[in-house]
Amino acid sequence: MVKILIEVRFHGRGGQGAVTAADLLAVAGFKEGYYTLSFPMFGAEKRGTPVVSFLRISDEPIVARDEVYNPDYVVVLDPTVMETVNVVAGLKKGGMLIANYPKSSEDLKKEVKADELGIKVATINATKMAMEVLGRPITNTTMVGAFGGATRLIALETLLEVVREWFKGELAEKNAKLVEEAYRYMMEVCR
Amino acid sequence: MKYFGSGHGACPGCGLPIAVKTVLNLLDGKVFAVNSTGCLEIISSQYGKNAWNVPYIHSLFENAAAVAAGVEAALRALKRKDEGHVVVFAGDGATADIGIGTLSGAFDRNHDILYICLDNEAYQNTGHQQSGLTPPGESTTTTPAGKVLPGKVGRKKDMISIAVAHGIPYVASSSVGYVSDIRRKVKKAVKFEGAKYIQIHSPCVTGWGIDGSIAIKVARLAVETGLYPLVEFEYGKLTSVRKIKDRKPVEEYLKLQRRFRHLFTHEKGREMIETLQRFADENAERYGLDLKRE
Amino acid sequence: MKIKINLGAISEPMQSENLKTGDWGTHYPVVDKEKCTACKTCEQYCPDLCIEVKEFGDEKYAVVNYNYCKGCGICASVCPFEAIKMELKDIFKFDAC
Amino acid sequence: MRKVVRGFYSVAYSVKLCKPNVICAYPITPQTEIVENLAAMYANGELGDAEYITAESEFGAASMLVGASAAGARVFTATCSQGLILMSEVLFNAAGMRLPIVLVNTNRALSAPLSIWNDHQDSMAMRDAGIMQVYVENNQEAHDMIPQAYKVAENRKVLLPFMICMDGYKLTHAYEPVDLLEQETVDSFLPPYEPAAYMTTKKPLAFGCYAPPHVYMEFRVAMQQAMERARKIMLDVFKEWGELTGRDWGGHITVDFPDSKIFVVAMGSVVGLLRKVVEELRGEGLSVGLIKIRTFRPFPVEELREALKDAEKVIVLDRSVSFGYEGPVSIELKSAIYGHSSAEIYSFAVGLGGRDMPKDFLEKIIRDVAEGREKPGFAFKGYQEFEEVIP
Repeated sequence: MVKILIEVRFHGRGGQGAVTAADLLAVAGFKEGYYTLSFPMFGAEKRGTPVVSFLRISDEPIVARDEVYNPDYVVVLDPTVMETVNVVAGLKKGGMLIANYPKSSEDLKKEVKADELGIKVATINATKMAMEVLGRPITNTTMVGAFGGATRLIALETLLEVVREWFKGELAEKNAKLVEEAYRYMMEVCR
Repeated sequence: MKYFGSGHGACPGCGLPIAVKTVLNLLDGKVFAVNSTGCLEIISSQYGKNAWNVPYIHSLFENAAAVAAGVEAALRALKRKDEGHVVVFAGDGATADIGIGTLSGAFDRNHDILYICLDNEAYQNTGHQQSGLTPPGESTTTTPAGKVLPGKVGRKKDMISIAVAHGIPYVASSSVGYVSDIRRKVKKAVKFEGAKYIQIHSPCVTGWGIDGSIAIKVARLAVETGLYPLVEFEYGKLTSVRKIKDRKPVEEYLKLQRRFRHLFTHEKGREMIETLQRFADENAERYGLDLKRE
Repeated sequence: MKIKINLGAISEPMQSENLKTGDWGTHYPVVDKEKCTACKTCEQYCPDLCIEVKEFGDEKYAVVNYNYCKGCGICASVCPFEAIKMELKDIFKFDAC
Repeated sequence: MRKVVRGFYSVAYSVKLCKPNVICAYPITPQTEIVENLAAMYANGELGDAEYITAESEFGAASMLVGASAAGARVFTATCSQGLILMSEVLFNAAGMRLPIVLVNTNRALSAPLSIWNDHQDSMAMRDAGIMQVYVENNQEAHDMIPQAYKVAENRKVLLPFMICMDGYKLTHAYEPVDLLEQETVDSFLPPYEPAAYMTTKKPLAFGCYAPPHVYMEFRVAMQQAMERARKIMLDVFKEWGELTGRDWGGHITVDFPDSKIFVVAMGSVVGLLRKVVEELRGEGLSVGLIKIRTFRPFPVEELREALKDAEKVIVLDRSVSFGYEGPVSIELKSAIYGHSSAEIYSFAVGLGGRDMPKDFLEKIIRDVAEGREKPGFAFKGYQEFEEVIP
């Protein structure tokens, strides 16, 4: 039996939904038949402070509840976090940094010394997309879509289903739109 | 029907059983009694010597209001509200000092309880230590009259105003000196849905240093001097006051009690008596205690 | 021999009446039947619930249950008709030498 | 129905299915969402005739439960850390009054310094209260323990409070699949609450009486006897649960690889990862087994004696410290096996105040003991060398 264990670390700021992003993917992963576990590492600080959350996806029950030190993927919800936090710390060789970043992937690659580390980088301007659709810089659903499109671990339909369960009414549709756009964009970029 | 038994362990002349039996009788024993740790609890609820003939619970010193809230919530949830009234019997220390947090919580949530503070003006159970409801000038074991100090300095905490400030439907003060007043107020109180507070002045023969035979006289003097005004508030509005004909000087009340005896010899005693007289006068002014002749 | 104890120290009602507190005091009240108007003031104020107005045919007056009376004297002090006197118990009486 | 839910919800949902009459709580991190979920259910009319009361403090919450439980209600609260300590006076009282209160403690460190993160210092401080304590490993176990806790606590041979301890954050905030119970399942397992004695004007009993020296001790002996009876009743209830749901969480302890020379002993959410570490180390030929203590009160004395009788080394991982001695689990384990095992005891205090315990950290502890690089006795593990200075 092939054992799968995918570990993801999310970086964001309080209020942007880094915790929700991990939770949405935990639900989506579960819907696709995996065992999943997501959990945050809270500071005691309030809105705006850097926040980390974690996601594990596996084909067997997940018992490890320690923090993720060597992620397969790192998802960054806020470009400014990267100025103070070394988001690629411990990222596995061959792993991928999926970042909300206003400039190109090439720029970020240089910035994080991706080639030296042997990691892949994919960027998306999630803040801009979220502002256009939601009118607020909450990037969690966009980055969930981006994660799905970049990794192809979870089908777009599953993510849309989860988002529509999670949010209600108009907000659900707006977030579903963001997930879909980000998913398709990343599928293109990461082809 | 007797709802509180003879044979309890109170000192001869204690005011507490008078208040308790008056309340229980008036409510025909349809009472869930919640009692804080203190004199009343010790004299009435020793294992195997229980004096109560109503369902009774004692938990801790400072949580009677919360325990009562819990009993009330349970009766509501279990659809047993018609079984009786939830009545707290708590001392002044349990009410105004250590238990004021849970009291405030229960008032704030406006639980349908009647909270009776039996105010004997000190921690009498443990041998007469001062509480927030000890009046100034009283010599207690923790505020003894000494060469410098004339007993407790400061004020008697105004629990009536504190209760009124919570916006509960009914607040009153009463006295063991006037059981008909207690009866009238309890009868009125239980008509209100929500939290009710009645503070009953209750003589303590040992703590106050009086003979049982004058306990009622002393309790009445507290009222007749204006030191313990009997008042009634409904929804925050003063609705009745026990008027006083020919208000007596506080000295008449003070001189009968060992707890104030030092005031008549102490260097600062006169000053303290004057302070107490001023408090009585202020009460008279504030509540309109004096019965004016036409 | 095994004793019985109730779960959590829960007690049955009115057990205090097994305790006769009548021997606590030095004095005891005596009711003057002639003066007593059966107004029940003493009954209302008695802290030991041991004085009660009772009917005897056409008569009604206060009766003391000496099993419990602690001799505090409240009944005598509140009686509006001075119908109750506190008397010293015989055991405390002695001739002054 | 298996659903991905947060730990909080797994607790709140299970509480709802147990149909409590009165819930009183005061919010404290990381317990808050348990009571928020219950408050939302109450607001939506999902708790039947139950009363949900927001208390003015944990002390008030516990006190209300004493009143409600004595009046015949099935009750629930949740708290942790400072809140549990603030409740402690009431909880000691409730145990003595033999009230079957069920509470969940979302284990959190104690101040000072203030820490909102996880360790076991809070519940360990309640060790002597007369409250049953079970530590759970994951949110499914937390979910499953609630009905079992009521069934044990309300058993007339027990009648003591029951505290379910679940690690704050590590479990409370974790989002993971949980098989949510069906109402019918819980109904078939947990009968409606019928109090043995309760406050009623129909039979006016007095609760919370005081006891002078000639009779006090008997009530305390009775509490100990109730705890002793609870051992067996718990095992019966655990077994019944396993048969009913297919999820058998074991007895008072669970033992992996009972023939091992070395055993690691732990409680709570770290057990899952430890199990994996032990399995891997066995793959390398190390004779190491794992003991998960589920029931801390009553303490599993006989089970530990049996499990450790031939052990050579025992590593106890404590999440708290009895300052001036060592970790409480280790203290108790030693006293339990005294005269029954000649194993060396390695007592380590780890993971205080949320200090993470990664896999390699746990591996190293076991290897160091197995390969003789540690001495028996007490030590803290996983902290930085420091020098204390006065500012």
